[in-house]
Amino acid sequence: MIPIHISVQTEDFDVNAQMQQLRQGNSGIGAIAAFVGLVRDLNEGCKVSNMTLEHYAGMTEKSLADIAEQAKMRWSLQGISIIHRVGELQPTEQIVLVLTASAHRHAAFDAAQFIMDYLKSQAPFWKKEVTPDGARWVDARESDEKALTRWQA
Amino acid sequence: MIPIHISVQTEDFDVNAQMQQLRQGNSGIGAIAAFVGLVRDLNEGCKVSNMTLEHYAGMTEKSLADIAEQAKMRWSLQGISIIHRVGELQPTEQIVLVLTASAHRHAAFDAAQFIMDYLKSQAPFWKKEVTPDGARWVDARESDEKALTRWQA
Amino acid sequence: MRVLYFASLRENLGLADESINEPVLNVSELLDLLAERGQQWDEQLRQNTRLQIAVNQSLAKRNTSLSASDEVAFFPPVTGG
Amino acid sequence: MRVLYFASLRENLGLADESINEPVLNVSELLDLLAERGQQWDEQLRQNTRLQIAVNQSLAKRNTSLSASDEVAFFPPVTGG
Repeated sequence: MIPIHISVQTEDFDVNAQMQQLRQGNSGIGAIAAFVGLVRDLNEGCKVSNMTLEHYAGMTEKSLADIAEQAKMRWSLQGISIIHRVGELQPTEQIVLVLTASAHRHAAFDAAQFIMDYLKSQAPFWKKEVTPDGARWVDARESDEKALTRWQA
Repeated sequence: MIPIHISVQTEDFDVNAQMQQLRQGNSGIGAIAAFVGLVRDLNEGCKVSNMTLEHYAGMTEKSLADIAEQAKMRWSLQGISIIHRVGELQPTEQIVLVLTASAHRHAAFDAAQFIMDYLKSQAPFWKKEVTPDGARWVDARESDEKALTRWQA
Repeated sequence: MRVLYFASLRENLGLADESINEPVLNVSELLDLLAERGQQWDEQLRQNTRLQIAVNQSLAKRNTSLSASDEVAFFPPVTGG
Repeated sequence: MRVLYFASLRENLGLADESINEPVLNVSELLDLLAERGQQWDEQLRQNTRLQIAVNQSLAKRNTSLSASDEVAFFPPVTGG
Protein backbone atom coordinates (compact mmCIF):
# COMPACT_ATOMS: atom_id res chain seq x y z
CA MET A 1 0.00 0.00 0.00
CA ILE A 2 1.57 3.26 -1.09
CA PRO A 3 -0.04 6.64 -0.43
CA ILE A 4 -2.01 7.87 -3.45
CA HIS A 5 -3.45 11.35 -3.14
CA ILE A 6 -5.91 12.60 -5.78
CA SER A 7 -7.65 15.96 -5.65
CA VAL A 8 -9.73 18.03 -8.07
CA GLN A 9 -10.13 21.45 -6.51
CA THR A 10 -10.65 25.16 -7.14
CA GLU A 11 -8.01 26.23 -4.55
CA ASP A 12 -4.33 26.59 -5.33
CA PHE A 13 -1.83 24.00 -4.04
CA ASP A 14 1.48 24.27 -2.20
CA VAL A 15 4.26 22.15 -3.77
CA ASN A 16 6.39 22.03 -0.60
CA ALA A 17 3.44 20.96 1.55
CA GLN A 18 2.41 18.26 -0.94
CA MET A 19 5.97 16.95 -1.15
CA GLN A 20 6.17 16.91 2.63
CA GLN A 21 2.91 14.97 2.87
CA LEU A 22 4.14 12.41 0.32
CA ARG A 23 7.43 11.82 2.18
CA GLN A 24 5.96 11.80 5.67
CA GLY A 25 7.51 8.98 7.70
CA ASN A 26 9.13 7.27 4.70
CA SER A 27 12.94 7.38 4.78
CA GLY A 28 13.26 4.93 1.88
CA ILE A 29 12.40 7.54 -0.75
CA GLY A 30 15.47 8.54 -2.76
CA ALA A 31 13.80 10.41 -5.61
CA ILE A 32 10.80 12.65 -6.13
CA ALA A 33 9.84 13.80 -9.60
CA ALA A 34 7.41 16.69 -9.84
CA PHE A 35 5.50 18.38 -12.60
CA VAL A 36 3.69 21.70 -12.32
CA GLY A 37 1.50 22.96 -15.19
CA LEU A 38 0.90 26.70 -15.36
CA VAL A 39 -1.48 29.00 -17.26
CA ARG A 40 0.49 30.77 -20.02
CA ASP A 41 -0.51 34.25 -21.14
CA LEU A 42 -0.10 33.22 -24.77
CA ASN A 43 -1.54 30.21 -26.61
CA GLU A 44 -1.36 29.53 -30.34
CA GLY A 45 -0.38 33.12 -30.98
CA CYS A 46 -3.21 34.68 -28.95
CA LYS A 47 -2.98 36.69 -25.75
CA VAL A 48 -4.90 34.86 -23.02
CA SER A 49 -6.41 37.05 -20.30
CA ASN A 50 -7.93 34.20 -18.31
CA MET A 51 -9.20 30.65 -18.59
CA THR A 52 -11.99 28.49 -17.24
CA LEU A 53 -11.43 24.80 -16.58
CA GLU A 54 -14.58 22.72 -16.90
CA HIS A 55 -14.58 19.09 -15.79
CA TYR A 56 -16.80 16.05 -15.48
CA ALA A 57 -17.15 15.90 -11.70
CA GLY A 58 -16.82 12.34 -10.46
CA MET A 59 -15.22 11.02 -13.60
CA THR A 60 -12.17 13.29 -13.21
CA GLU A 61 -11.33 11.83 -9.79
CA LYS A 62 -12.01 8.30 -11.05
CA SER A 63 -9.89 8.86 -14.15
CA LEU A 64 -6.94 10.30 -12.17
CA ALA A 65 -7.13 7.49 -9.60
CA ASP A 66 -7.14 4.98 -12.44
CA ILE A 67 -4.07 6.56 -14.08
CA ALA A 68 -2.26 6.57 -10.70
CA GLU A 69 -3.16 2.90 -10.25
CA GLN A 70 -1.67 2.05 -13.66
CA ALA A 71 1.53 3.93 -12.80
CA LYS A 72 1.73 2.03 -9.50
CA MET A 73 1.52 -1.28 -11.39
CA ARG A 74 4.22 -0.34 -13.90
CA TRP A 75 6.86 1.16 -11.62
CA SER A 76 8.15 0.59 -8.13
CA LEU A 77 6.74 3.73 -6.49
CA GLN A 78 6.45 4.85 -2.89
CA GLY A 79 3.80 7.52 -3.35
CA ILE A 80 1.78 9.44 -5.95
CA SER A 81 -0.01 12.79 -5.73
CA ILE A 82 -2.15 14.30 -8.47
CA ILE A 83 -3.88 17.63 -7.95
CA HIS A 84 -5.84 19.34 -10.74
CA ARG A 85 -7.57 22.67 -10.40
CA VAL A 86 -10.90 23.62 -11.98
CA GLY A 87 -12.80 26.89 -12.33
CA GLU A 88 -11.42 30.25 -13.37
CA LEU A 89 -7.64 30.70 -13.57
CA GLN A 90 -5.38 33.63 -14.49
CA PRO A 91 -2.07 33.50 -16.41
CA THR A 92 0.86 32.27 -14.23
CA GLU A 93 -1.53 30.38 -11.93
CA GLN A 94 -0.83 26.72 -11.18
CA ILE A 95 -3.16 24.21 -12.94
CA VAL A 96 -1.83 20.77 -12.17
CA LEU A 97 0.65 19.04 -9.87
CA VAL A 98 1.99 15.51 -10.25
CA LEU A 99 4.40 14.07 -7.69
CA THR A 100 5.93 10.60 -7.82
CA ALA A 101 8.22 9.16 -5.15
CA SER A 102 10.53 6.20 -5.58
CA ALA A 103 13.81 4.72 -4.36
CA HIS A 104 15.52 5.65 -7.64
CA ARG A 105 15.08 8.43 -10.16
CA HIS A 106 14.13 6.58 -13.36
CA ALA A 107 10.92 5.14 -11.92
CA ALA A 108 9.92 8.54 -10.50
CA PHE A 109 10.61 10.39 -13.77
CA ASP A 110 8.91 7.83 -16.00
CA ALA A 111 5.85 7.55 -13.77
CA ALA A 112 5.39 11.34 -13.61
CA GLN A 113 5.62 11.58 -17.39
CA PHE A 114 3.26 8.64 -17.86
CA ILE A 115 0.70 10.23 -15.53
CA MET A 116 0.88 13.58 -17.34
CA ASP A 117 0.61 11.94 -20.77
CA TYR A 118 -2.51 9.99 -19.76
CA LEU A 119 -4.01 12.90 -17.84
CA LYS A 120 -3.62 15.09 -20.94
CA SER A 121 -5.48 12.71 -23.21
CA GLN A 122 -7.90 10.85 -20.92
CA ALA A 123 -8.94 12.90 -17.89
CA PRO A 124 -12.14 14.86 -18.61
CA PHE A 125 -11.02 18.48 -18.23
CA TRP A 126 -11.63 21.19 -20.85
CA LYS A 127 -10.01 24.60 -21.07
CA LYS A 128 -11.84 27.65 -22.34
CA GLU A 129 -9.64 30.69 -22.89
CA VAL A 130 -10.60 34.35 -23.02
CA THR A 131 -8.62 36.16 -25.74
CA PRO A 132 -8.99 39.63 -27.35
CA ASP A 133 -11.10 37.89 -30.06
CA GLY A 134 -13.46 36.42 -27.48
CA ALA A 135 -13.71 33.13 -25.59
CA ARG A 136 -12.67 29.87 -27.28
CA TRP A 137 -12.38 26.23 -26.33
CA VAL A 138 -8.78 25.09 -26.49
CA ASP A 139 -8.16 22.52 -29.22
CA ALA A 140 -6.73 19.17 -28.22
CA ARG A 141 -3.16 18.80 -29.46
CA GLU A 142 -2.47 15.84 -31.71
CA SER A 143 0.94 15.50 -30.05
CA ASP A 144 -0.80 14.64 -26.78
CA GLU A 145 -2.52 11.70 -28.42
CA LYS A 146 0.80 10.58 -29.91
CA ALA A 147 2.56 10.86 -26.54
CA LEU A 148 0.66 7.77 -25.37
CA THR A 149 2.22 5.49 -27.96
CA ARG A 150 5.54 5.38 -26.11
CA TRP A 151 3.80 3.73 -23.15
CA GLN A 152 1.93 1.22 -25.27
CA ALA A 153 4.89 -0.43 -27.01
CA MET B 1 19.16 34.53 -22.37
CA ILE B 2 17.32 32.29 -19.98
CA PRO B 3 17.96 32.29 -16.23
CA ILE B 4 20.38 29.52 -15.23
CA HIS B 5 20.95 29.14 -11.52
CA ILE B 6 23.69 26.79 -10.28
CA SER B 7 24.62 26.33 -6.64
CA VAL B 8 26.80 23.90 -4.68
CA GLN B 9 26.07 24.51 -1.02
CA THR B 10 25.97 22.98 2.45
CA GLU B 11 22.58 24.59 3.32
CA ASP B 12 19.25 23.00 2.52
CA PHE B 13 17.09 24.45 -0.29
CA ASP B 14 13.40 25.41 -0.51
CA VAL B 15 11.65 23.96 -3.57
CA ASN B 16 8.83 26.55 -3.55
CA ALA B 17 11.25 29.45 -3.29
CA GLN B 18 13.43 28.09 -6.10
CA MET B 19 10.40 27.53 -8.34
CA GLN B 20 9.21 31.07 -7.60
CA GLN B 21 12.60 32.48 -8.50
CA LEU B 22 12.65 30.55 -11.78
CA ARG B 23 9.17 31.77 -12.80
CA GLN B 24 9.64 35.37 -11.67
CA GLY B 25 8.21 37.74 -14.27
CA ASN B 26 7.81 35.08 -16.97
CA SER B 27 4.18 34.35 -17.84
CA GLY B 28 5.13 32.24 -20.87
CA ILE B 29 6.12 29.21 -18.78
CA GLY B 30 3.55 26.42 -19.08
CA ALA B 31 5.51 23.57 -17.53
CA ILE B 32 8.02 23.06 -14.74
CA ALA B 33 9.61 19.68 -14.18
CA ALA B 34 11.37 19.15 -10.88
CA PHE B 35 13.57 16.48 -9.38
CA VAL B 36 14.53 16.18 -5.73
CA GLY B 37 17.09 13.59 -4.62
CA LEU B 38 16.94 12.51 -0.97
CA VAL B 39 19.20 10.57 1.39
CA ARG B 40 17.72 7.08 1.92
CA ASP B 41 18.23 5.27 5.21
CA LEU B 42 19.01 2.06 3.30
CA ASN B 43 21.46 1.46 0.46
CA GLU B 44 22.39 -1.89 -1.06
CA GLY B 45 20.88 -3.66 1.91
CA CYS B 46 22.71 -1.65 4.59
CA LYS B 47 21.25 0.77 7.09
CA VAL B 48 22.72 4.22 6.52
CA SER B 49 22.98 6.46 9.56
CA ASN B 50 24.48 9.42 7.75
CA MET B 51 26.49 10.40 4.71
CA THR B 52 29.19 12.83 3.70
CA LEU B 53 29.25 14.36 0.25
CA GLU B 54 32.73 15.25 -0.95
CA HIS B 55 33.18 17.33 -4.10
CA TYR B 56 35.82 18.90 -6.30
CA ALA B 57 35.18 22.57 -5.51
CA GLY B 58 35.26 24.66 -8.66
CA MET B 59 34.88 21.75 -11.03
CA THR B 60 31.42 20.88 -9.62
CA GLU B 61 30.02 24.32 -10.45
CA LYS B 62 31.74 24.27 -13.86
CA SER B 63 30.43 20.80 -14.59
CA LEU B 64 26.83 21.64 -13.58
CA ALA B 65 26.91 24.87 -15.60
CA ASP B 66 28.18 22.91 -18.58
CA ILE B 67 25.39 20.32 -18.27
CA ALA B 68 22.79 23.12 -18.01
CA GLU B 69 24.27 24.73 -21.11
CA GLN B 70 23.94 21.48 -23.06
CA ALA B 71 20.30 21.12 -21.95
CA LYS B 72 19.63 24.70 -23.06
CA MET B 73 21.00 23.90 -26.53
CA ARG B 74 18.93 20.73 -26.92
CA TRP B 75 15.52 21.92 -25.68
CA SER B 76 13.52 25.11 -25.78
CA LEU B 77 13.77 26.05 -22.12
CA GLN B 78 12.85 29.17 -20.18
CA GLY B 79 14.92 28.52 -17.10
CA ILE B 80 17.13 25.97 -15.31
CA SER B 81 18.09 25.60 -11.65
CA ILE B 82 20.51 23.04 -10.28
CA ILE B 83 21.34 22.94 -6.58
CA HIS B 84 23.56 20.25 -5.08
CA ARG B 85 24.43 20.00 -1.42
CA VAL B 86 27.80 18.91 0.02
CA GLY B 87 29.01 18.05 3.50
CA GLU B 88 27.29 15.87 6.06
CA LEU B 89 23.68 14.79 5.43
CA GLN B 90 21.19 12.66 7.38
CA PRO B 91 18.60 10.23 5.96
CA THR B 92 15.53 12.03 4.51
CA GLU B 93 17.56 15.19 3.88
CA GLN B 94 17.46 16.78 0.41
CA ILE B 95 20.62 16.29 -1.71
CA VAL B 96 19.89 17.71 -5.12
CA LEU B 97 17.29 19.85 -6.89
CA VAL B 98 16.83 20.20 -10.63
CA LEU B 99 14.18 22.52 -12.07
CA THR B 100 13.49 23.05 -15.76
CA ALA B 101 10.90 25.49 -17.12
CA SER B 102 9.44 25.44 -20.61
CA ALA B 103 6.31 26.33 -22.59
CA HIS B 104 5.40 22.64 -22.90
CA ARG B 105 5.91 19.60 -20.72
CA HIS B 106 8.02 17.30 -22.90
CA ALA B 107 10.96 19.71 -23.10
CA ALA B 108 10.83 20.29 -19.34
CA PHE B 109 10.68 16.57 -18.50
CA ASP B 110 13.39 15.53 -20.95
CA ALA B 111 15.74 18.33 -19.91
CA ALA B 112 15.36 17.51 -16.20
CA GLN B 113 16.09 13.85 -16.87
CA PHE B 114 19.05 14.70 -19.12
CA ILE B 115 20.52 16.96 -16.42
CA MET B 116 20.14 14.30 -13.72
CA ASP B 117 21.64 11.59 -15.95
CA TYR B 118 24.71 13.71 -16.73
CA LEU B 119 25.04 15.00 -13.17
CA LYS B 120 25.03 11.40 -11.90
CA SER B 121 27.85 10.31 -14.16
CA GLN B 122 29.92 13.45 -14.75
CA ALA B 123 29.69 15.95 -11.88
CA PRO B 124 32.51 15.36 -9.35
CA PHE B 125 30.59 14.48 -6.17
CA TRP B 126 31.29 11.40 -4.05
CA LYS B 127 29.14 9.91 -1.31
CA LYS B 128 30.55 8.23 1.76
CA GLU B 129 28.00 6.43 3.90
CA VAL B 130 28.20 5.50 7.55
CA THR B 131 26.67 2.03 8.12
CA PRO B 132 26.75 -0.37 11.11
CA ASP B 133 29.80 -1.99 9.44
CA GLY B 134 31.64 1.31 9.27
CA ALA B 135 32.05 4.04 6.67
CA ARG B 136 32.19 3.16 2.96
CA TRP B 137 32.40 5.00 -0.32
CA VAL B 138 29.29 4.45 -2.41
CA ASP B 139 29.95 2.47 -5.58
CA ALA B 140 29.03 4.06 -8.89
CA ARG B 141 26.06 2.28 -10.47
CA GLU B 142 26.60 0.86 -13.91
CA SER B 143 23.01 1.82 -14.75
CA ASP B 144 23.99 5.48 -14.39
CA GLU B 145 26.64 5.10 -17.07
CA LYS B 146 24.12 3.37 -19.33
CA ALA B 147 21.52 6.09 -18.77
CA LEU B 148 23.63 8.42 -20.91
CA THR B 149 23.30 6.31 -24.03
CA ARG B 150 19.71 7.41 -24.61
CA TRP B 151 20.92 11.01 -25.03
CA GLN B 152 23.76 10.09 -27.36
CA ALA B 153 21.76 8.34 -30.09
CA MET C 1 -30.59 6.61 -18.66
CA ARG C 2 -28.83 9.87 -17.86
CA VAL C 3 -27.01 11.62 -20.70
CA LEU C 4 -24.44 14.39 -20.09
CA TYR C 5 -22.85 16.89 -22.48
CA PHE C 6 -19.65 18.78 -21.74
CA ALA C 7 -17.63 21.77 -22.96
CA SER C 8 -18.26 22.80 -26.60
CA LEU C 9 -20.89 20.06 -27.02
CA ARG C 10 -22.84 21.38 -24.03
CA GLU C 11 -22.67 24.88 -25.49
CA ASN C 12 -23.52 23.93 -29.08
CA LEU C 13 -26.42 21.69 -28.10
CA GLY C 14 -27.61 24.09 -25.39
CA LEU C 15 -27.97 21.24 -22.91
CA ALA C 16 -25.90 19.94 -19.99
CA ASP C 17 -27.84 16.80 -19.15
CA GLU C 18 -31.11 14.99 -19.76
CA SER C 19 -32.89 11.69 -19.19
CA ILE C 20 -33.53 9.32 -22.08
CA ASN C 21 -36.19 6.70 -21.54
CA GLU C 22 -36.29 5.06 -24.97
CA PRO C 23 -34.56 1.68 -24.88
CA VAL C 24 -31.22 1.60 -26.74
CA LEU C 25 -28.84 -1.36 -26.84
CA ASN C 26 -25.58 0.52 -27.23
CA VAL C 27 -24.00 3.95 -27.68
CA SER C 28 -24.48 3.81 -31.46
CA GLU C 29 -28.23 3.39 -31.07
CA LEU C 30 -28.34 6.26 -28.60
CA LEU C 31 -26.50 8.45 -31.12
CA ASP C 32 -28.97 7.45 -33.86
CA LEU C 33 -31.81 8.43 -31.58
CA LEU C 34 -30.29 11.82 -30.69
CA ALA C 35 -29.39 12.55 -34.34
CA GLU C 36 -33.08 12.48 -35.21
CA ARG C 37 -33.44 15.79 -33.35
CA GLY C 38 -31.94 17.68 -36.28
CA GLN C 39 -28.77 18.58 -38.16
CA GLN C 40 -26.96 20.18 -35.21
CA TRP C 41 -27.39 17.03 -33.12
CA ASP C 42 -26.38 14.80 -36.01
CA GLU C 43 -23.22 16.82 -36.71
CA GLN C 44 -22.16 17.40 -33.11
CA LEU C 45 -22.70 13.78 -32.09
CA ARG C 46 -23.28 11.03 -34.65
CA GLN C 47 -21.11 12.46 -37.42
CA ASN C 48 -18.45 13.79 -35.04
CA THR C 49 -15.36 11.63 -35.63
CA ARG C 50 -13.58 13.16 -32.60
CA LEU C 51 -16.52 12.52 -30.28
CA GLN C 52 -15.44 11.18 -26.87
CA ILE C 53 -17.77 8.87 -24.98
CA ALA C 54 -17.90 7.76 -21.35
CA VAL C 55 -20.26 5.18 -19.90
CA ASN C 56 -20.52 5.19 -16.11
CA GLN C 57 -17.51 7.51 -16.00
CA SER C 58 -15.16 5.23 -17.95
CA LEU C 59 -14.08 5.90 -21.52
CA ALA C 60 -16.25 3.90 -23.92
CA LYS C 61 -16.83 3.29 -27.64
CA ARG C 62 -19.80 3.38 -29.98
CA ASN C 63 -20.31 -0.36 -29.60
CA THR C 64 -20.36 -0.22 -25.78
CA SER C 65 -23.70 -1.67 -24.59
CA LEU C 66 -26.09 0.37 -22.49
CA SER C 67 -28.78 -0.33 -19.94
CA ALA C 68 -31.43 1.92 -18.40
CA SER C 69 -29.42 2.75 -15.26
CA ASP C 70 -26.28 3.86 -17.13
CA GLU C 71 -24.76 7.33 -17.14
CA VAL C 72 -23.56 8.25 -20.63
CA ALA C 73 -21.44 11.32 -21.34
CA PHE C 74 -20.46 12.94 -24.65
CA PHE C 75 -17.61 15.42 -24.91
CA PRO C 76 -14.87 16.77 -27.18
CA PRO C 77 -11.22 15.63 -26.82
CA VAL C 78 -10.00 16.61 -23.36
CA THR C 79 -7.60 19.53 -22.83
CA GLY C 80 -6.66 19.53 -19.16
CA GLY C 81 -3.21 19.44 -17.60
CA MET D 1 51.60 21.30 -12.17
CA ARG D 2 49.04 20.80 -9.41
CA VAL D 3 47.72 17.28 -8.88
CA LEU D 4 44.57 16.56 -6.83
CA TYR D 5 43.17 13.29 -5.45
CA PHE D 6 39.56 12.81 -4.36
CA ALA D 7 37.37 10.44 -2.36
CA SER D 8 38.71 6.85 -2.04
CA LEU D 9 41.87 7.76 -4.01
CA ARG D 10 42.63 10.59 -1.60
CA GLU D 11 42.17 8.21 1.33
CA ASN D 12 44.09 5.26 -0.15
CA LEU D 13 47.03 7.40 -1.25
CA GLY D 14 46.92 9.51 1.92
CA LEU D 15 47.22 12.70 -0.11
CA ALA D 16 44.75 15.39 -1.22
CA ASP D 17 47.04 17.45 -3.47
CA GLU D 18 50.62 18.03 -4.42
CA SER D 19 52.86 19.85 -6.90
CA ILE D 20 54.70 17.93 -9.59
CA ASN D 21 57.61 19.69 -11.21
CA GLU D 22 58.95 16.95 -13.48
CA PRO D 23 58.01 17.66 -17.10
CA VAL D 24 55.37 15.25 -18.48
CA LEU D 25 53.75 15.52 -21.91
CA ASN D 26 50.39 13.96 -21.10
CA VAL D 27 48.31 12.26 -18.42
CA SER D 28 49.78 8.85 -19.25
CA GLU D 29 53.29 10.08 -18.58
CA LEU D 30 52.15 11.63 -15.30
CA LEU D 31 50.61 8.26 -14.30
CA ASP D 32 53.88 6.46 -15.17
CA LEU D 33 55.77 8.91 -12.99
CA LEU D 34 53.39 8.48 -10.03
CA ALA D 35 53.35 4.66 -10.40
CA GLU D 36 57.09 4.61 -9.65
CA ARG D 37 56.24 5.51 -6.05
CA GLY D 38 55.18 1.93 -5.35
CA GLN D 39 52.52 -0.72 -5.75
CA GLN D 40 49.70 1.24 -4.09
CA TRP D 41 50.23 4.16 -6.47
CA ASP D 42 50.48 1.87 -9.47
CA GLU D 43 47.27 0.03 -8.58
CA GLN D 44 45.21 3.01 -7.52
CA LEU D 45 46.20 5.10 -10.53
CA ARG D 46 47.97 3.60 -13.53
CA GLN D 47 46.36 0.16 -13.39
CA ASN D 48 42.95 1.48 -12.32
CA THR D 49 40.64 0.92 -15.31
CA ARG D 50 37.87 2.96 -13.68
CA LEU D 51 40.15 5.93 -12.96
CA GLN D 52 38.53 9.28 -13.77
CA ILE D 53 40.69 12.16 -14.88
CA ALA D 54 40.10 15.92 -15.09
CA VAL D 55 42.48 18.46 -16.55
CA ASN D 56 41.75 22.08 -15.63
CA GLN D 57 38.38 20.93 -14.24
CA SER D 58 37.15 19.27 -17.42
CA LEU D 59 36.93 15.51 -17.87
CA ALA D 60 40.02 14.25 -19.70
CA LYS D 61 41.68 11.06 -20.95
CA ARG D 62 45.06 9.42 -20.59
CA ASN D 63 46.23 10.92 -23.87
CA THR D 64 45.24 14.48 -22.89
CA SER D 65 48.35 16.68 -23.09
CA LEU D 66 49.63 18.55 -20.07
CA SER D 67 51.66 21.68 -19.45
CA ALA D 68 53.29 23.04 -16.29
CA SER D 69 50.39 25.34 -15.36
CA ASP D 70 47.70 22.65 -15.57
CA GLU D 71 45.55 21.37 -12.72
CA VAL D 72 45.14 17.59 -12.95
CA ALA D 73 42.69 15.63 -10.80
CA PHE D 74 42.31 11.88 -10.28
CA PHE D 75 39.18 10.38 -8.77
CA PRO D 76 36.91 7.31 -8.74
CA PRO D 77 33.61 7.25 -10.70
CA VAL D 78 31.36 9.99 -9.34
CA THR D 79 28.36 9.19 -7.12
CA GLY D 80 26.49 12.46 -6.56
CA GLY D 81 22.87 13.25 -7.21
